[in-house]
Amino acid sequence: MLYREALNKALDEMMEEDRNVVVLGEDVGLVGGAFRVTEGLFAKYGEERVIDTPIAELSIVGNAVGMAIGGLRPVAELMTANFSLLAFDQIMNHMAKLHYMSAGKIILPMIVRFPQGVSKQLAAQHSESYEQMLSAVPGLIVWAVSDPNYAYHAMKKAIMMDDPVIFIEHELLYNKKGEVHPDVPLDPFKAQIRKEGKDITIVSYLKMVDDVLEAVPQIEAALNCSCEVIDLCSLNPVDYATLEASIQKTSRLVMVEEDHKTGGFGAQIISWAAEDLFYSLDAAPLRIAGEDVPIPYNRTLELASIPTPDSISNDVIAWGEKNGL
Amino acid sequence: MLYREALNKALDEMMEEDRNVVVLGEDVGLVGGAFRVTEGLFAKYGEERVIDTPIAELSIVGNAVGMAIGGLRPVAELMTANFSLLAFDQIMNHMAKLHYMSAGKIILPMIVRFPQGVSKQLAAQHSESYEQMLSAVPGLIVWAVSDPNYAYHAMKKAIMMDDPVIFIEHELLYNKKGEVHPDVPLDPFKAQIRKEGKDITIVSYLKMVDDVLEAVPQIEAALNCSCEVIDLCSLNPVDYATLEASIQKTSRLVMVEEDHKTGGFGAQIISWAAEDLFYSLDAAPLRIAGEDVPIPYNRTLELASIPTPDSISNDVIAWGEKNGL
Amino acid sequence: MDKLLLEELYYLMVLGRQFEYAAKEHYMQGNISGFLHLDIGQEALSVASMKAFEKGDVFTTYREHVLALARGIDPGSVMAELFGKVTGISKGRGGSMHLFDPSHFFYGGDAIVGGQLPNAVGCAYARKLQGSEYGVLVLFGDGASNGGAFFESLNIASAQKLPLVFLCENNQYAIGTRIDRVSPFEKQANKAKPYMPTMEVNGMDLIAVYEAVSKAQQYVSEGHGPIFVEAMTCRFEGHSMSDSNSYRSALEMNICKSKDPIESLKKRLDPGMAETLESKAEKEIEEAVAFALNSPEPDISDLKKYTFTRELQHVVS
Amino acid sequence: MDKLLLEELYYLMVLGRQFEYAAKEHYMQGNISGFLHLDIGQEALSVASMKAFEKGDVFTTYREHVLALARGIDPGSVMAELFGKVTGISKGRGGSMHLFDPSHFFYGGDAIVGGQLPNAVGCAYARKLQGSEYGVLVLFGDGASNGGAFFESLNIASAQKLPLVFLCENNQYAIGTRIDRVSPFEKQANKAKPYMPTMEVNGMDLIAVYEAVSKAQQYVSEGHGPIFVEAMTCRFEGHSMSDSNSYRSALEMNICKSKDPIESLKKRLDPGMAETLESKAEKEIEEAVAFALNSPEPDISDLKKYTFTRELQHVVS
Ligand SMILES: Cc1ncc(C[n+]2csc(CCOP(=O)(O)OP(=O)(O)O)c2C)c(N)n1
Ligand SMILES: Cc1ncc(C[n+]2csc(CCOP(=O)(O)OP(=O)(O)O)c2C)c(N)n1
Ligand SMILES: [Mg+2]
Ligand SMILES: [Mg+2]
Repeated sequence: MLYREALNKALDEMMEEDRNVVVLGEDVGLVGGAFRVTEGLFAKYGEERVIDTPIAELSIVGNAVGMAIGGLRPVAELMTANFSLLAFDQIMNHMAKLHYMSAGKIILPMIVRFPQGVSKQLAAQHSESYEQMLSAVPGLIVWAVSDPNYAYHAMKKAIMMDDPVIFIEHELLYNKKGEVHPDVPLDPFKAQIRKEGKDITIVSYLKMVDDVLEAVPQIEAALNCSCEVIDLCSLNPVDYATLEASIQKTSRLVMVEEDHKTGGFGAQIISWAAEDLFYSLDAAPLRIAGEDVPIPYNRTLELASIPTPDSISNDVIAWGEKNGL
Repeated sequence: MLYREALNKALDEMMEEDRNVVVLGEDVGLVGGAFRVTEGLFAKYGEERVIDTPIAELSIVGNAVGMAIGGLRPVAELMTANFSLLAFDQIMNHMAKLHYMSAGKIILPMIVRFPQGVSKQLAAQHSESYEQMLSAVPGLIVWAVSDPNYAYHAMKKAIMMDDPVIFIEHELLYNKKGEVHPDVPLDPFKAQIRKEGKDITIVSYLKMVDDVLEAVPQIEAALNCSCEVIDLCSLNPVDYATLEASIQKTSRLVMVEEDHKTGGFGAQIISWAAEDLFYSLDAAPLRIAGEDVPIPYNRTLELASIPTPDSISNDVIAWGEKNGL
Repeated sequence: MDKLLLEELYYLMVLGRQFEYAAKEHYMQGNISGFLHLDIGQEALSVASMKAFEKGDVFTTYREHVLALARGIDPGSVMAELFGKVTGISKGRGGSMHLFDPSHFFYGGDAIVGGQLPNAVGCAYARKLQGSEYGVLVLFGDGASNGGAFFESLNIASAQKLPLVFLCENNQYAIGTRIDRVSPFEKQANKAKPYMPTMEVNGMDLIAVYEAVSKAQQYVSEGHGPIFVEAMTCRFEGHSMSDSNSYRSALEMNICKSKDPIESLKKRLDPGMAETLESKAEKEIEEAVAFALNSPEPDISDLKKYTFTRELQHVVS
Repeated sequence: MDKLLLEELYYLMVLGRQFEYAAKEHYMQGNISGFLHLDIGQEALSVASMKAFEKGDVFTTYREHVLALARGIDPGSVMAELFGKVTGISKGRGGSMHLFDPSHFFYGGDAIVGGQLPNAVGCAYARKLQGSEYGVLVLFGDGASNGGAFFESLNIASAQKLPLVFLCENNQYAIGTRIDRVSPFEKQANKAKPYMPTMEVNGMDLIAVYEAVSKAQQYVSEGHGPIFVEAMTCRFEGHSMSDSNSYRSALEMNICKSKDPIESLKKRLDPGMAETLESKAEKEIEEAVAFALNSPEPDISDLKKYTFTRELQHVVS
């Protein structure tokens, strides 16, 4: 099943089960969504539950907050991460805080989902990653979806939960194939070990997980070592227990993310490890991330601005050699 | 001179010198600003250059971008950091990116300034800190203003520079007193060593610098050591050279910030040190920051949610003892 | 208007005024902190709109104490909230600007100017879907009517024909900025005219507000879509306790205060009854203050308790 | 209208159409990537507005190739930008959606729907302060007219009486969503009426657009404040190359294409002249494509070059 189909299946099943579940966003209805995630739902559930909205992101999120207050369970789609900036007030000042400020009286079972990241030459206003901002907001659950099975289970759980969820997808993953196991329970809060290993813990999430897995054979061959690859899945809260167990085993930590390096999400992971596991680390940790530059249109520059399987293996190998691996 | 007076003096001098400098924001004109930073300017320069705006933060920043395109040098005030969220699209998609996307053809000599942080019981929607988000945006210069002298020099330089600047003030510092030396040059990009020492490097910025300085005597007495206190001043770019020199000397790093710990700005500093100075560190670095919770109204809870001089000294002492200092 | 109702409304206005006086006093004594926005002068609007819209959902701003009381929320729990006590309506987490009580259909206190508007639109959407007959009322100031959230809300509510009453509390000021200095209009209903019917009402006249809001609720409950009510009003104090009110002349303040809605209504009541109601209100506020004073602080170990729902307490420590 | 001008405008429309055909072809060949929004069908609006507003500042969206050409920007540098070459107008950093040329008063390409509106308002403020007589023109789609940035801009431009022409390119669609499904109006001028005078014009009629925009510039340059022009138009292709256009029926497309502005104008020209202009345009586009094809890529070591101005290159490495 494709990643977008897994999301669609989860939405469909939940809409079938609970008539309070509604979907809203630009072009989500009649045309089935810019990335076809909501395809077929409009025909099946009607325009009152699959709502085409105007281009007004502040209202899309703000209305979803109000719908949740009114007893619905809205799933709001924003076409691309960059447009979420227009809704940051509703996301951070309202969606994230109303439960706390009301001492639990207001409950917001809602989701804001969007794709992010560098796709292919969409340039600076359509290529950003915002997990570093959103995962730092107390009150929001933030999940980053890297494959169809996780997509399916996480979407269902996100709809069922009473807490507000930021659900991050990646533009380049919608057509990713993978098996979906509806009957095998999956806890979306848990990090997933995508590959076991004993010498280096490589932590990543979203599309970079695939790039890391592609880079690993070269790394293992060059350094004569084995890598453990962890997909964080949940960016807030982070499953530190799984990370810690791995790092205790390998004593070495590499963090890979697509976003600009300065102030990127990975800083939190490296910082946590430096504080809490300093004496377990045998080498300086390594962070591989995007360059600090607005994403350029030109393809060569664009690829130079983010990690690729090649740059990942080169960077890890150079680091390994320098650190006596 | 008070901090707010130093800002006012810098604005006044620059408006006098260059008629392209304009000020805009809510209540900045007739009533002189919520924190009196623009007091007197309306009377002196008139309503065309000291512009009272409607409550429309997206437009305040978006208009400032357009004014800069049109040849002015606007200084936009947002009343509080939380409201800046409404302008994040204009800040991140426009102010930060137009110079790059136009390959340097569009130049944006502009400032967006606002106070942030926990003041006294203003609750969750008026107490946030956003440097972690803003300092991670390529294309923005971000300065955090901790005293009157820096305020004066940084404001003048920010107005003179051709790059867009996020100018962060703190609600509790406006009445802070300090000497201003207009004739002694000061480079706002440089971190400032507020106190020299040889055993622990304590890095901070904005209001926390004062809290750290207040905590230091207890720390030094309890651990029988000396602390070097660094005020970062510039959060993007960071003056890593000054930090590195200090850490090479002390071999120990403590980072103190007011914002929520998870994903806070300090993660970047700790992460940088762990990557680049791992083998120079004699102890696990320590990060002291706010709790991961929306800021509560109740004063006891509010103070429990952020570092205070007491909690800083307690945390550093406990860490020092644990790490054999 | 029914005499009993009139008395109740008078009582609520006086209760509100007394509450604000007490809040002001305790702010100056240091028992209340943060931003405190008093509703003194605007009580007719607050009380009448809440009673007229008793059965629908209400969204509003930070200037909300009197609204909460008129909604039927216990003054003790509101005062305790201002004191930051755990017995407060938001358990001391929210303070003056963040009062919420879903059991009274009160989703009150937003401290982001205009922030409540998209939320009210969403709730109205839910009510329409659920076939509820009462609709939603959203209050906001003249200042809020310059922000994107307001315009988007007019547009969406109109496009979707939502059961939503927009009630603009036009006191002509956004803190120190007079509305006509930053908006093309003094009357904000001009902005709503393309989208929905509009009504104008004297916000200092309790009965007029009551009738206008009743009519408006009737209108939205019949499925015609949204409606806009503009109430011209006047606040007697500064914007908040931090505001010196220096931008309004003595003359302007005198005219403003001459329209005191409590004085006006009092003339229509039996003097004995007015006095009885006043002492009853006074007593209730005294009790509210005593309750607030004697209530305990929140437990510091509960600092993070409401960051997420109980289901996730174990996930997020 | 002057014959020479008419011929120039015809030439620019044909040049634009040819440019778009070439861009489409090279997109399919893989020489152009990202989002590519073609202006085919809307050329009358693009060309006439640019020429009528030749002397003022222009802000627009991602659908901007023809605007840039009509502005006088060299087709080669626009095509090279689409190819991501260093000879492109934005040196390959911006691509199709981000063309800028201050020397032609063109502050083009915003890929955030509505994002250019507050910028245009700010620029109009600057022009007013500077006493410029030309004013500012901002183009935006029907879809943009539902967003907060649009409404705030109407309100501020009106309150400040700014020399700003709002030009709504109403092609009735925001990607696949027809405007009347999400807005209470098909004509967006309804939203502007409270704030400023509005004009409606057939956007497929080049002369009508030219006259309307000329009149609008005249109006703003006389200091009356802003004005709103709505041009009804129709795009012949999908929203972008990624859009299948499946939401419009064949019938609808036929009606749309029957209004081709190039065909209409051609009838008014001397056939020989039309052909001469067409081959001239064809040749110019051929040269533009050749230029783009033969141009070098940006130097990878310059990746960060324009993050900050030159002054700060040493500070920020
Ligand atoms: C988005 C936002 N911007 C600015 C503020 C600061 N602020 C608080 S109240 C206020 C004035 C609001 O005026 P109005 O809407 O007329 O309400 P009133 O207080 O007069 O009832 C301002 C500017 C805010 N809280 N939120
Ligand atoms: C803020 C924002 N939201 C969503 C998008 C995605 N998007 C790009 S173009 C578009 C439709 C715009 O329609 P309209 O304004 O009518 O312009 P047109 O393309 O028809 O000229 C959308 C939704 C965007 N670029 N920016
Ligand atoms: Mg007001
Ligand atoms: Mg359109």
